[in-house]
Amino acid sequence: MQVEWWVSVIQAFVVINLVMATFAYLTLAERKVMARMQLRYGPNRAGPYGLLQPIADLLKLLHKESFVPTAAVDRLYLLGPFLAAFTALVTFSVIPYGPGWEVGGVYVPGVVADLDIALVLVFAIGSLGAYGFILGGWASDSKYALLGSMRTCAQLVSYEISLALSVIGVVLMAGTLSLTEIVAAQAGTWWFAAPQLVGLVVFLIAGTAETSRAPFDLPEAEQELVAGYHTEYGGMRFGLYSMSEYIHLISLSALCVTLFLGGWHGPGFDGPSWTGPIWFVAKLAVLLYLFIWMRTTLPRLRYDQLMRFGWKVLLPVAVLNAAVTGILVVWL
Amino acid sequence: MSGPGVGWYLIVAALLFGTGALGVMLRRSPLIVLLSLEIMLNAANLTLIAFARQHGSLDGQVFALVVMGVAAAEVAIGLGLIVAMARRRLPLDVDQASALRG
Amino acid sequence: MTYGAWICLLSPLAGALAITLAGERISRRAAGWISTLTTFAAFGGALVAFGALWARDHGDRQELSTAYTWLSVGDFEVGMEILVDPLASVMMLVVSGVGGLIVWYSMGYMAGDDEERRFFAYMSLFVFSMLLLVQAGNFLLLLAGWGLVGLASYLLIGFWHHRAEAVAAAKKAFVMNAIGDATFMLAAVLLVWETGTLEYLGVFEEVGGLSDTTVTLVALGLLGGAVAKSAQVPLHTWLPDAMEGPTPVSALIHAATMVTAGVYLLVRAHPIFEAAVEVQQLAAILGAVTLLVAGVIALVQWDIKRVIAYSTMSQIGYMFLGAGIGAYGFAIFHLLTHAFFKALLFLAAGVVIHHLADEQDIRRMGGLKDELPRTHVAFLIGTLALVGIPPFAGFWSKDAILAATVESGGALGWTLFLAGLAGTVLTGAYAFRLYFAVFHGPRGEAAAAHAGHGEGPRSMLVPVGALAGLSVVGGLVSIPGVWHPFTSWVDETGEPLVEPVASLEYLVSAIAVALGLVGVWLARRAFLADRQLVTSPEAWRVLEHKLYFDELYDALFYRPAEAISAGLLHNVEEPVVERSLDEIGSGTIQAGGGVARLQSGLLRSYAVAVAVAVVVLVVVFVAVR
Amino acid sequence: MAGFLVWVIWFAAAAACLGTGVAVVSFANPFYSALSLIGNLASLAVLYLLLSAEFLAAAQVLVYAGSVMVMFLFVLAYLGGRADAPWAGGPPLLRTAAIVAAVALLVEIVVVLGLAWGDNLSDPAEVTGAFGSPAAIGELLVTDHLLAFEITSIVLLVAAVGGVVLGTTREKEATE
Repeated sequence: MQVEWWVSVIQAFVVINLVMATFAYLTLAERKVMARMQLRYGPNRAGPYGLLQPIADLLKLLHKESFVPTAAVDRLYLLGPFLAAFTALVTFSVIPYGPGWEVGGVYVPGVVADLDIALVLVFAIGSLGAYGFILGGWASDSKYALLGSMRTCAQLVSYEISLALSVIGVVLMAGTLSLTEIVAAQAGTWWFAAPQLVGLVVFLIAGTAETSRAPFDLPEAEQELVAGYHTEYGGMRFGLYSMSEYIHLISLSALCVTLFLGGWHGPGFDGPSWTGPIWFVAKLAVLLYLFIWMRTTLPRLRYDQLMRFGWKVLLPVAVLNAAVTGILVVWL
Repeated sequence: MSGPGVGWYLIVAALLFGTGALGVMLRRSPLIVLLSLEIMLNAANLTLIAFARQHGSLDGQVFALVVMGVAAAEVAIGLGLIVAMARRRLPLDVDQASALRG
Repeated sequence: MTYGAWICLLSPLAGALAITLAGERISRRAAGWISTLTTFAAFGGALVAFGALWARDHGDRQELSTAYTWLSVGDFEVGMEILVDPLASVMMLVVSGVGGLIVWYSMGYMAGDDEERRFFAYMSLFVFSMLLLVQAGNFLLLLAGWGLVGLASYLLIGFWHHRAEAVAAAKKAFVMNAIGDATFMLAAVLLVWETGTLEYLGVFEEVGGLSDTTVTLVALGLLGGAVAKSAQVPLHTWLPDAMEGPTPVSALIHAATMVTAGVYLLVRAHPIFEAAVEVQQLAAILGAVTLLVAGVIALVQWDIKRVIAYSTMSQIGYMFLGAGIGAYGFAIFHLLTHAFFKALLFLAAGVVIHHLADEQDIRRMGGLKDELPRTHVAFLIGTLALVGIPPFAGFWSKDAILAATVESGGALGWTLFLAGLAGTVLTGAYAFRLYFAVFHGPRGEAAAAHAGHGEGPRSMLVPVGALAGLSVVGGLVSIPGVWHPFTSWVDETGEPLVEPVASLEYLVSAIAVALGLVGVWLARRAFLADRQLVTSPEAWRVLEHKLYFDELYDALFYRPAEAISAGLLHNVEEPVVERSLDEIGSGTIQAGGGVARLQSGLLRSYAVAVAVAVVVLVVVFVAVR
Repeated sequence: MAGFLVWVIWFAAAAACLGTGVAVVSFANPFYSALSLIGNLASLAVLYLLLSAEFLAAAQVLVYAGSVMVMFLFVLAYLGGRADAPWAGGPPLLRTAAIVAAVALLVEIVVVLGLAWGDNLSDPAEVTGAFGSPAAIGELLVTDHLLAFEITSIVLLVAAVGGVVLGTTREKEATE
């Protein structure tokens, strides 16, 4: 079905803002959940139950002075955060969240851009995301920032391979790289989480590392590196980095939902078409909670442990999973 | 195909190739020589893909993919050599790495 | 039937391989037993094959068994195939039976040698090679067996490789045999060329259609091989030297394997020889010459084994004589009896040598009659059989050949007959000279030194006894006028050209026995008078040099070859080859030095060079287009 | 209208491509050169898209820009100031020869292109939507070009092993 170009523009606008809102309240949710898990209250001053806390944070960041270190390389220093935020946001353009609707005679698809090679695009954009961190760390001309950026670099490159290999099983079973078709392949049958359980586990672990979340948060390990690559950033530039991290997390979770958990389909049945986005958000929320939970529970790895685990455990498992899936797909 | 014909792409590729070749022949930093080589490979890839479009056959694209793989391998080895040189405190200058002089 | 033949062929090979592969994991004694038992197993297989063949109808006694196609070139195919027919079955029995007794004997003779395992592996290989030779179903396989026999004999003659004479003798045997192998090979190539096959039956069918020249050349080539292998004049000089090997090896070479191969070939390929009559007659003439030459030289030898060796040459000469005039059955008959008594003589001589701790000079022996009574009897039986005194084995077979020469008639027949008779006198003379010198008269130094040592282990004496028995009765399988199962059996393979009547045979026998007794009387007289048979010093010298054959070959072949190679060394090798190598080396270094300057070590200069080359190439391509 | 848009995009991408190419070669600091190469790769990806090579464009970004260049930047960060090198230099003759060779090469290519222009360079073949899709390329890769595929994989394996060997610090060096 032909999609009007202005429909896509509006959709993109809406999706981006929804993601931003999700990010804002994800920060609040994280602080609250962590606080409860650590027997604290968490933010509770701004608004009822601290619901206005994200807005307060935003205002605070906007009012801070935007300084630039003297030794920093100006243009790259400024480019870094924008690049990071941009690449994180772009991923959402290909994530399907519903079946598509007819609104007043105009067809509105359930995804901003339906591409044949959507999955490749996701990984391509995701791999570009590393530049935001590298540039920021390098341009700051600070040893903590540089070390943080190099750690990011190595970590992202290492775990990206496992991440990409973990979804190969899904691609083989669905026989397509298009995310909408992968979702369609899970309609009314087992989600890929069941046959691809190994892939799912690898995806979650590698994804945690990819988003630099605990227990893989070495790039910004506060106790060692102050704050890693964004040590020298302040104000809204720091805000952008922070935002890109959370949006990365959200997009990764959304991808996981799409690939392994049936996308916007309900468990075994589909309600009216408007329930699609609700299922999608519900699954997303579960995954996000899981990530927060992991952060509070697990201690950080050492750098060598991280590398050894990535190359010697995760990668072989991912390769094996892909190979076994391939053999089974061909023979069955 | 509306828009530029394949010949225009070939001209871009030729200019790109020349640039890369100049880089390889003029620069002394092994890192930049490596980068210039990548430019030359990419120029070749562009011609391959342009001709694939010209003939409506995917063989050129397949070949370009193979070239990409080989280029990745080449960079890995090149960088490995450069790091090894740096670790041994050798100067990073292709003119000084001339132990094989006859 | 064929499986018996295959067992016969393969069990010695299995024994050789087993001993070789087992190495030092088995004891020396075990190696001996493996070799002996596999050889007797081969004899069992031969018996089975023989029995099965016997049970068949007359005229149907021939079977070709192909294991697989060995070689295939276009239409030309050679299989790994064996032919079982009366001739082959007799040869199988002789080779494996007599061979088995000799190997058994070796266990006692070789006990305590440093390299017993190697010896038995070689012995098994030797027996296998000879069986391959006699069982082969085509000329190529025959050639393979032919070559392997040469190899095995080389290995065994040079078994004591720390002795320079042994090594030299081994090389001499090998080279002499190689000459024969080469002519044989050429004949085989010619056969393939002309007939397109190497199978006996196919070749024999085609022989009639070939030109006279071709047949003659082929027959000459085959005769060359036979002469070399059977040590006939003029390629005989290796055989006496082959005595350097251990005595059982000599026995094996002379009795069961190797030298009889030539006779076998003459009979096996008789259609070819019959098509080339001159060559067949040449074989008979060579046989006659050899029997005389060997008999004369044997008169003056001092080495116990050499005397027997020359007697072998002489007896093989009789066989050639028989085969050459077309008395195939008689030739093979003589081969059979000769195998018995010659093995007996060698093994008995081996007992003597063993007893005297490797003493071989008969001048140091003497008077051993009482010391070695059983050996004495055995040796006497062997000698009587050799001379052809009735009723011992040699009498029946040798006299049959002589009768056949008379029957063939003509100037050639009578000449050959006279030569044969002369040989009989010589045989009686040298055989009894040896017998008297070893066992009679006063005790020699060596005999005295080793008195009271006993005759040797049972494994040596039992084979000797068995062979003595065979030498007594072995000739009775063919009695003129009474029965002749053996000769008619062999005749199924090769229809004889001459068949003397019984009365002629008995007449000739009487003459031959009388002449043989003359020879014995001469030997007795000379011995009692304590002097040699050959009294003239000039004649003695000539004979001691073996009629100057070695010297002749030395002058004819070795010296010119040496001169030519020396000339090549000084005129070609040193000035041309060696100098040019120097020049090439220095030239390369110089060129390298020049080119090395291009190797600037500047990476970028290489890149520029590549770019310039591309520029030039593009110009060239555009211009060419 | 659409044709004009394509021309505009092509022009922008080609200009960016050439500009970043020159930048790669001319920057003194390898870090900037590498960053320029990333821009070069991205603009090339756009050109690939215009040539209906979607998958290759994505692969270009994923493999080249995403992995290879990240590795490159990592090494540059690792080397730090040691990565800086003199811009050029060496024998003047060499420099002249290099420039002459490069220019000659360009001229030749342009001449060859000019010779071929009239034939058929301006009217490319008709293609369907599946042209350049991963499925089509993948099928070719494992049928017609299987050997090339396998050889490439072996080359990659060798490179991986070589990288590990080059990067491994020997015991002796480590104690120095």
